[in-house]
Amino acid sequence: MKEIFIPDRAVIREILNENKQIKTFRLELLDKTHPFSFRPGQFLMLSVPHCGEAAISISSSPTALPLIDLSIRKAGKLTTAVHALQVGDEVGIRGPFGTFFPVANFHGRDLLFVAGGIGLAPLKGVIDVCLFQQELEENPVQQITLLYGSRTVADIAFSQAIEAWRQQGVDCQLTVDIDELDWQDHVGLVTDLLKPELLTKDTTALICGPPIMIRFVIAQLSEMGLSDTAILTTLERHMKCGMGLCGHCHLDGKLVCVDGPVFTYAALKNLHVMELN
Amino acid sequence: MTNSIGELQDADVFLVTGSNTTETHPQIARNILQGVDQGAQLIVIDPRKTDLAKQAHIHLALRPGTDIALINAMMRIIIDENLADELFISMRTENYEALRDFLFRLDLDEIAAITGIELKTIRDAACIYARSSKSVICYCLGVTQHCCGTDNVQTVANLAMLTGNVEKEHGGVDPLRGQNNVQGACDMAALPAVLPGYQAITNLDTCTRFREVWKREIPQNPGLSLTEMTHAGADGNIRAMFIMGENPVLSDPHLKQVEKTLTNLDFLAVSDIFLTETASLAHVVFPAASFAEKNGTITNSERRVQLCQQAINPIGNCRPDGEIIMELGRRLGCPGMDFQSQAEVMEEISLLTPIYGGMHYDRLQENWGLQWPCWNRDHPGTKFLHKYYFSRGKGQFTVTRHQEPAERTEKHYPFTLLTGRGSYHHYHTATMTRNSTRLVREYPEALLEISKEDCTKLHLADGDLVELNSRRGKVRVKTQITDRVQPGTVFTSFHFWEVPINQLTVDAMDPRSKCPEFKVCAVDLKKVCHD
Amino acid sequence: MQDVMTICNYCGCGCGVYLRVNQNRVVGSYPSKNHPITQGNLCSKGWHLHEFIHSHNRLTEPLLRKNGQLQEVSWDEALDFTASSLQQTKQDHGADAIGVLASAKCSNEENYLLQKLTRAGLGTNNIDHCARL
Amino acid sequence: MIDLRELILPKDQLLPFLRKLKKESRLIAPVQNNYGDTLFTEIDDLDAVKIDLCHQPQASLKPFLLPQQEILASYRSDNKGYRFYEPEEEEDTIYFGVRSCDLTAVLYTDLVFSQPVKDSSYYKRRNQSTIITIGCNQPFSNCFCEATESGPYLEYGYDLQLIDIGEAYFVSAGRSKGADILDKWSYFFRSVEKEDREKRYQLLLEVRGKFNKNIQVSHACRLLQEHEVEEQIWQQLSSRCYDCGGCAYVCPTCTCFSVDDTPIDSNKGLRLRSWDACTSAGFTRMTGGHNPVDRRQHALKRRFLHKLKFDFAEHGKPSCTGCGRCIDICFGGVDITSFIRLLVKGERA
Repeated sequence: MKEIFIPDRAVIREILNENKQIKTFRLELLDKTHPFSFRPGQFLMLSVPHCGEAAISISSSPTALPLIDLSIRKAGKLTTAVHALQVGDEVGIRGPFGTFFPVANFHGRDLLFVAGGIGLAPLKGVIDVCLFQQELEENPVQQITLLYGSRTVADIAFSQAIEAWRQQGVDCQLTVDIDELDWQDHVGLVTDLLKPELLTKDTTALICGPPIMIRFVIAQLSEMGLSDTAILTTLERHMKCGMGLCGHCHLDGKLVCVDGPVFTYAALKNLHVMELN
Repeated sequence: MTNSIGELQDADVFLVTGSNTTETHPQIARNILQGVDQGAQLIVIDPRKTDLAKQAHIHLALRPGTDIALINAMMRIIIDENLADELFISMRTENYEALRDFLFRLDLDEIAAITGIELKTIRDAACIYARSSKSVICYCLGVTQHCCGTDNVQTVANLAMLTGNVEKEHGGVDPLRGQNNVQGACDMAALPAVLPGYQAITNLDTCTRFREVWKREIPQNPGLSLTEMTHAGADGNIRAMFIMGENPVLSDPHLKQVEKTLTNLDFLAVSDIFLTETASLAHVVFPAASFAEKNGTITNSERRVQLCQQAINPIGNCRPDGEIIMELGRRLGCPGMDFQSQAEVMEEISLLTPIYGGMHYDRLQENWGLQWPCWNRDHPGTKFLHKYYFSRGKGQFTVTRHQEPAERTEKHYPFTLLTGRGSYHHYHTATMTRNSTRLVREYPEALLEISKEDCTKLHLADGDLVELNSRRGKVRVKTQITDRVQPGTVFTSFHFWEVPINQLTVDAMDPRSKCPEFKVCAVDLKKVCHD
Repeated sequence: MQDVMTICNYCGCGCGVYLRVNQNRVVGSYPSKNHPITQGNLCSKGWHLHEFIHSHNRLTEPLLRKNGQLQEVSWDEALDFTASSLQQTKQDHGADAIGVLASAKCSNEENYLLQKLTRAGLGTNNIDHCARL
Repeated sequence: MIDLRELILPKDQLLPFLRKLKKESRLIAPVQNNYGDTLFTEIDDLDAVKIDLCHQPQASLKPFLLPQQEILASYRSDNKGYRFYEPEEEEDTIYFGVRSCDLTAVLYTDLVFSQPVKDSSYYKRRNQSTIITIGCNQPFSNCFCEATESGPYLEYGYDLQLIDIGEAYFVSAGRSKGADILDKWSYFFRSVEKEDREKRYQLLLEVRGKFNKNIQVSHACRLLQEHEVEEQIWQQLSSRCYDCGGCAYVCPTCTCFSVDDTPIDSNKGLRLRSWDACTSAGFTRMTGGHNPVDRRQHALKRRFLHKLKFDFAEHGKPSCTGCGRCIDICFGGVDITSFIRLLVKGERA
């Protein structure tokens, strides 16, 4: 029996500076003998020498394989150590783990992405894969809208990706909490951008950000008439295994690492969830 | 302690003062809480609403540094209510009249104002304590770490003697010792003024006995206390130091002075298990074996001498402190530094230390150690102290008067800073606990406890970084809004080197015990704006 | 796996703790039920007593300051240097120019030996520990 | 189909029988040490120790099957990269004198660690273990296994079960491993007579009347399926939780763990798994400080609900096995039985 806590070796191929605190690490697995696949919304357990492991969402699309992006904000000991790594350095990865955004169900629907800060990372892969499919499939995703909030102008991450999406017809609306001189766009909370006209009868909303943002966005969407099953969000919890064993992410009888991290509002509604209360 | 820990749960009244018992002495707190569950009354005297205070029947949240005034008032009330134990006082104590005359002159309303506690609450507490014949007082460093620490202790003793709550099971005065072997270090005379077993260095017979065994003269010059050694600064008389397993750079008051003293020494040697802040200033650092890597005895708060057994070989090239000392002793030509085992050292200790007279390794292995005094091989040890006689004969009442802390709040320093151990998960300067993965996870950084009212006034949020200033220094620390502290007071621990809070504390000390006034100093605080 | 009875190294309660030893590594702490104080309970610190023992931050070699830096040396070098430095201080400034701090974390035997060394070997009463801190 | 067998082991044959077993694998049994404490101990010399079947072992089998701290892997990180290495192999081990509650806990742990993935290091040890239980004829002071349906005798799950019927042990094999042992050492045993069976039944009836504690576990489980617990109960309990984690550590069915890497030096280290307690704040606190659980209010909520509500909903049985170990060790007196009492009292009020 192979030890399940031993990660696979991966090497950093590229590092993108998304903002002062967020870097995207483009990884490639060294051992190609067994195939690796994942779906957008899933996460990996990332091992960093001497720091242990942390759960990190995959921020790229499966279409970019064999490269895998992890966008990481510098916050604690492990993430600080990751930020000090260079191209060519090795890390360990286990996974992918958890539920994913059901891209196959999005055919013919309008997608409304609402993200705050690093919360765009798990949604990024969904946007990419939808855009990729738009070119290939008969009944692709219709309108894609992104509402993205940051604290300050300097905090805006993934600008490169946002620019590329705009080129491909995604309606990207940005907002910052704190006004600055050269900022031409919207100032205020991301909920301010949530206008009823954004919603159609075929809208699915995908939300990720700080708990308080998730709470207000869901409340507003619900009020605007979006059904509970058409609201999807992804939760962040302290995790040690990613495989439903360690118990840390237990949530009212569910495990975020196995039953989540992607949940419909319908599934979360009756649980005691920090993000909703 | 005059009682045993196991006796505690059968007491009827607990008076806990200056002790955050649930966090610092969990087993004692467990016994107290079990007693409370069985119907005992719990009175807690503490400026903070500690977890134990939350369980108390009466919480006397006094203004910091007003313990003497409070307890004097309690005694006055006890006398007024005819609850004093006259028989005990006449049989076992001296100088009661002086105390009584002094107490009669007290103005109770004034004391209520000084302590900030309603007179009725003080009265209730006094009556509850005095009406029971099984009342126990537990006190800790909240009582002793004041300029008037000795007086505080005396006042507590007065209260116990006044009601006859001493010299029996389930009744007594129990100082809770902080570290695992504080009691033993004192017993073994790691103190400047006594020989092992608290024998006076000035006693000729004692010195003759020690000289006979040690083959050396016993120096008669009075020694310096820790604070006198470490606070002398650059012009102190101390030129060289050897420090074993202590971290005064972080634990002592007015840290800058300590660091200055130590860096100015001609020579500093430190023996420790980690490269502590103190060790990193040393000329020589010895890697010591941890408790798991050696044998030896330690003495707990209830005077119980217990064996620690070696579990593993020393890590790396570490050696037990005892071996390091003997190696040094041999090199310094000190005789009697060739013990083959810890048991052999204990044989010499029991020979020279009457209260340890019956402590032998073969006996300690049975019955979970022995409690001193244990005079000889046949003596069973002593469960509670002061039975039939106090160590000095009759118990002495001494009049103590309220005195304000060395430093009072004023316009520029409007907050009172309290310090202490701050969590279930850390310990002293945290050299051990911060090397424990789980304990670090549970309490990763220093926090400044502050009331909601003060936060509102200062526009602070939970977790904001603030700069704390006193006349001596400043530190930065994150806030934690809590109902544990009263408005006007803030609290933080001294566990974290990143927040060397003792740079702020005063180095005023009790003139008799030399215990520094850690508990109270005046500070100001302001929010640190992020760049 | 082996259980070794010892006394907790933290507070003054003095709990009886079994250290669980596996191949010269302490892998656990477990309370004793019969110990008169412990009675089967441990606090958070007691339950994690084993964790710091094998910390990679432990000192494992004697260190001596050379050119301002602490460097690894042999035991003999560290001990010889310490003994001669203390001797020198005593010669130049008298025994009372030496101060010794013992430890409330060390054993009775070690505290006894250290105060004996201080008094009989160095010839001073300048010894104390952190009882009041 | 497992060949279920029942035999009688005369008491004076127990030691010779164990001696044979010990020759073939590691033997772990409850041993009373010099301090009077009874702990499961690895036995080197059967004649030098006192196997104690009269006291409840202070720890369950958890410290062996899911150790307080175990090495999951070692790693190196140097100029050749970042590589992990498998830990050492485990030995065959026989656990003797295991109580019904503790075996029930092992069966629960088997389940938890088999899905959604199989926990490799747990199963490595588990697959090499043989468990011989002893039914309880005299409950210990804090026991309530009857209320949790995990004792005093067991119907299944053990490799061998011994019931003390006076002069001899009534031995049943519950799994093929146990049956194989009986086959191999059949000469120590005699066959079961009708009186033996009657005696066993009589003893079971008697022990059921001997329980000290009447804890309404299944009633509490059902209440929890139907009702939310009043906030005030959680707060009352949490205000007396002093954050020691002891309840989770002594609990045979608390399987929550942490995984941490610890360096040995600058280019190598160990990946360690250690016991964790959901009652502590750091269990759920995320990097950056957000904590989905407020410890001051809900320190004990997760633990109690997991055992009595969620596991009952999933398995039809609570994951408390009534061993009673958490009762005496709680500093604040807020163990699972005090929760059940509060809950049941609240319903009546």
